[in-house]
Amino acid sequence: MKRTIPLAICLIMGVVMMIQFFIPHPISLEFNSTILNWIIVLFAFALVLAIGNLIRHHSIKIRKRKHDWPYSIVTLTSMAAMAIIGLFWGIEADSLFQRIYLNIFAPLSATMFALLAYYMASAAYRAFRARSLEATLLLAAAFIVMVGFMPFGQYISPRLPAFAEWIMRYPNMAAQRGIIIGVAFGAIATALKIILGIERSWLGGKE
Amino acid sequence: MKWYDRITQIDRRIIYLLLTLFIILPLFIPFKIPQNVMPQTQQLFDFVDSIPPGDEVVLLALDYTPQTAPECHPMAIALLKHCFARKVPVIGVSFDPQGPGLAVEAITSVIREVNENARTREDSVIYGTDCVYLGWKSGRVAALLQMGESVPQVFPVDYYGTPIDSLPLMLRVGNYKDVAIAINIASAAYPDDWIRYPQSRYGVKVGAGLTAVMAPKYYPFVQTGQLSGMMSGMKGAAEYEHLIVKHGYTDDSGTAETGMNSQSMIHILIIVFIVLGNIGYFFSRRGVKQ
Amino acid sequence: MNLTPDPWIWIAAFLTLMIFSFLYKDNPFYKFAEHLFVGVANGYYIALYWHNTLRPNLYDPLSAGNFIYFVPLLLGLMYFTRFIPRIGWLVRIPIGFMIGWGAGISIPAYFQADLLKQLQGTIVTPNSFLNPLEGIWAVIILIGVVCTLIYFYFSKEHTGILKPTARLGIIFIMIGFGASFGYTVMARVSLLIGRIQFLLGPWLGLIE
Amino acid sequence: MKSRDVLHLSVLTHFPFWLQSSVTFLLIAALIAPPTNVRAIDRPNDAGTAIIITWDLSPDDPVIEKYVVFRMTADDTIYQNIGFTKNGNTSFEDDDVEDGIEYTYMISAVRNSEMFNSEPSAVVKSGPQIFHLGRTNILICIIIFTMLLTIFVIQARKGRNLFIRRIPGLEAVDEAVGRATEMGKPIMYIPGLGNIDWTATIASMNILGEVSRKIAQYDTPLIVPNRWSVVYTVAKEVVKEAFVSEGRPDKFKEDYVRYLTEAQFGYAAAVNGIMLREKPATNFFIGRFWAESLIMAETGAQTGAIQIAGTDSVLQLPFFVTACDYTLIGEELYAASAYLSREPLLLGSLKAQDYGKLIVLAILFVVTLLSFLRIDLLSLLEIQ
Repeated sequence: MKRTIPLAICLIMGVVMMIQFFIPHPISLEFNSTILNWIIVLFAFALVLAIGNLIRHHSIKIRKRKHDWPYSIVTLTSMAAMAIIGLFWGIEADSLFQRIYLNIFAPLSATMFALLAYYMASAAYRAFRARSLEATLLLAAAFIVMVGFMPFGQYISPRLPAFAEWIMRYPNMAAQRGIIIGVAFGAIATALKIILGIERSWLGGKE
Repeated sequence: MKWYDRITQIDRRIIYLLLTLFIILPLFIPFKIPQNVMPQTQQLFDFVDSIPPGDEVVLLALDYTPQTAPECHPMAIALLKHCFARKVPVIGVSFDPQGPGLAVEAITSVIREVNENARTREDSVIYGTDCVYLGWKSGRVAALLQMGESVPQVFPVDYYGTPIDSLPLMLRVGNYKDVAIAINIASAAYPDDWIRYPQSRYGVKVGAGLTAVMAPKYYPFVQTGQLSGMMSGMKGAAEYEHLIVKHGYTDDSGTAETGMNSQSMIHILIIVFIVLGNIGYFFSRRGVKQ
Repeated sequence: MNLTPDPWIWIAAFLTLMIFSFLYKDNPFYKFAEHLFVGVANGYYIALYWHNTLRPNLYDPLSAGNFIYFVPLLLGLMYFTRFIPRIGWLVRIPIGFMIGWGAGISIPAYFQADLLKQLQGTIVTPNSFLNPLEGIWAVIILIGVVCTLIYFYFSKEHTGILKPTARLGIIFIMIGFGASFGYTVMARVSLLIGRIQFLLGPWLGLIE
Repeated sequence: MKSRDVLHLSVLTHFPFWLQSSVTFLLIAALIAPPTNVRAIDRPNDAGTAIIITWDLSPDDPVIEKYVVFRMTADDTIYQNIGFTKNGNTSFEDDDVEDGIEYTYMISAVRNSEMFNSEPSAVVKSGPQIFHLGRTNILICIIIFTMLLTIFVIQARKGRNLFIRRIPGLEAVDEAVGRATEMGKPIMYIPGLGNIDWTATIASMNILGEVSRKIAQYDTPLIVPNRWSVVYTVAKEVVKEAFVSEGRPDKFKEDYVRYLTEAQFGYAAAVNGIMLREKPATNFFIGRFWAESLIMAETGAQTGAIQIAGTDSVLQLPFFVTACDYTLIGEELYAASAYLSREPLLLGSLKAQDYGKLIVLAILFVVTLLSFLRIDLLSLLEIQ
């Protein structure tokens, strides 16, 4: 029973959602939106467990005075402060909550994102070596596109920008399509295996 | 350590430092790398450049977020400068909830700049007569369709709460018939809806300004004519800035063009590092063989 | 130099520098910024989930007497049974519910958006040759897609005819990866320029 | 338009001068032919409340400004204007109707604010449909693929030996787990940044199960940082059950599976921190990734960890290929759990995937060839 009931629920949900796709009737649409609503609520409930784990992890660190424990205090207090501000004083456009979002959350996000520029440079330097035919092609394609899309590209050869665009639009497109079609089969097979209960590692074990 | 081993193992911090310098320097030392203008940017410029002044308006949908501002904001600025210089009225709208902040900033800053340099009434831009910002509305698709019938019905008041019928510009703009082109500057797939509804149902000309990551998806629409031109990424913005300077509509190039200098420098830097790495690799492999 | 008096911009600027300091090496400033980030982000989502999800989608309908909402409430509460060993297995019910749902909606979606759509775009027709050059490129795409798919063929060793085609497939893949990489550099550098413009402009007032 | 003007003039010359002005007026009026053959049908494959009106273009279409659509119910006495569309268009969707009510439509060609009305359409009613006919091809795809999968799974159950080619990234899993054990350092498994509704995340959970099973046999700590609360809950169950089924429940520690934050870059910042402070010897990046992929993979490369990535995010693959030691490209990710477990049932489904690809290749060739023989099958792939 401990395995059959969850498996049955999984099977029913999977089949019902597939059938729903083919029925344009209002009742089916209504059903779909109800289920979506429930899913959203379930996501929110799981957050409680997850936050519980986070609090547990950091409070153990603080209690046992593990390495870097003072930073755990930063996480816990900033989390509590932000949650309380948002829960009790609202999240409207001109609230303190939004102000913190814009001046703390947003710049932190944007800066982490901006690190990518540095990492692209170091990854390209380290990895773009003409070790084999494949690596050389990777290198050459990156090279042509990087030069071709820049203003100075036309001085190296006036046809370079067009060639760079050609690579983007044809060989690149072909490879992406091939990968996407393959992925579609993999994903569909995985989803079917889940629904049919062939793949059940989410229940743990195979027995 | 041999020289060729050394250039295969440059410390990443040196790369990072050089990269930072190469971004900062062009921001202070302006220089010009002539732009090669991509055909889709040229197409958009030509379209806006051929709108007869004072008759039809340009509808500017500003739907980009702070994260993508380095790419999209200069596009909005350049377009506004171009329209104002040609006396083409502009109506701004936003359908992304994060849009209005940056949209207001773009519009007010360009108006201020134009008016500072203006000597006569003819040269200046007056809010309400030459330009209006209508603000944000939810339900994008419904609003897009409704605007085909009547813009005032969707936006009874502008962003600042002024009733539409007290704005002279809005008195002569009823619906898409009075719109020469609608240009959507967006960091999400919003141009899809502009193509699907105003373009195909009402025959509105649609242009787009997109981040570099999104742009390739929209090439086919330019080809079929569903988009009457497109700017892609910071490069597209720089090209547009370059075009308005070249045609004498303004004399200072905007942030994208200086940003583009940094871009070019960094591309050159990365290419130099890749080349160095490969030279080192080539010689060290020969060294091993011998 | 024209430093801003706005304390919020100072905060944003310092946090920006703290994250950048990670490029040199891990250090207390980065640790602080990182832990603050995680804390603020979680606090943000807690408030957001309450205001945008739990209240409108559960609390309001329940207090309005819409009892069908007891189902998600009950399912949600089952997550917590994992702390009670005897009925701990009940946690699998909401998980099964969600996994089944995710699998069910994805199957038609993949067939629709990824498979049929991509196939449609790949097939070469006489119309592709209206412009002869475009026609040749369409054939190249077709060859590329076919070879890439053969590369992903699992249940045979890549020998015989499969060997050269799979190899051509990986060549297409590598060219595609290189081109995507090169193209993305442009977009990512824009973000960094944006950050640096923020530091030099609104904060230090060195550039406009 | 030109030829009409010529005609117009030549007709005019036959009339005396005093008649000309009124005749001109009449002729222009008569010259704009209204659209014809107006048909209205219930919009197919929908939830009702919409009617599609189509018509044949007026021969004067190029000089027409627009077509205005008029509608009338049995209770109305006059036609109501419900919208317009530009010239050149031959259809209009009225999505503001009530189901079950009878409507008739009329299309008017407009020029210089004069209207030239068509004949009214036949009476039409809208209503919802039970089956979406436009999606029949998808239904057929699902049925065929499910049959393929069932056949091969049954064969596998009967004990038929199923071959699977070598996948280098997966061969390396054992080596990677072993190396971490030797070094006495932890293994980090990042299950992607997608929520549970991404199939890649489900595939990642399956692989996590296999990897944890291998880890359970050694004394190697595991770190699974999570972005989504639901994925966190599932990951915890998966790892715990893997330890239980290997007979090592005592070795499972609550701290192995952690929740970080939903914020994309907050997550990346925290993972970077873990990489530098807990120094995992092996990093797995398996699942769905976005722009943060290279931030994490490059930091991992700097710490000298062995890195194995696997994703179906086409845009992120180039970055994993450059920064990781092994990368599972696209579909290889979905082959992984079968490959690692060698479970016959799972291998059976891999066979079904391969046959699916063979069918795709066949379709590509056959439809292409037939289209050159003027047999158009492309429309069979059309989806709505």
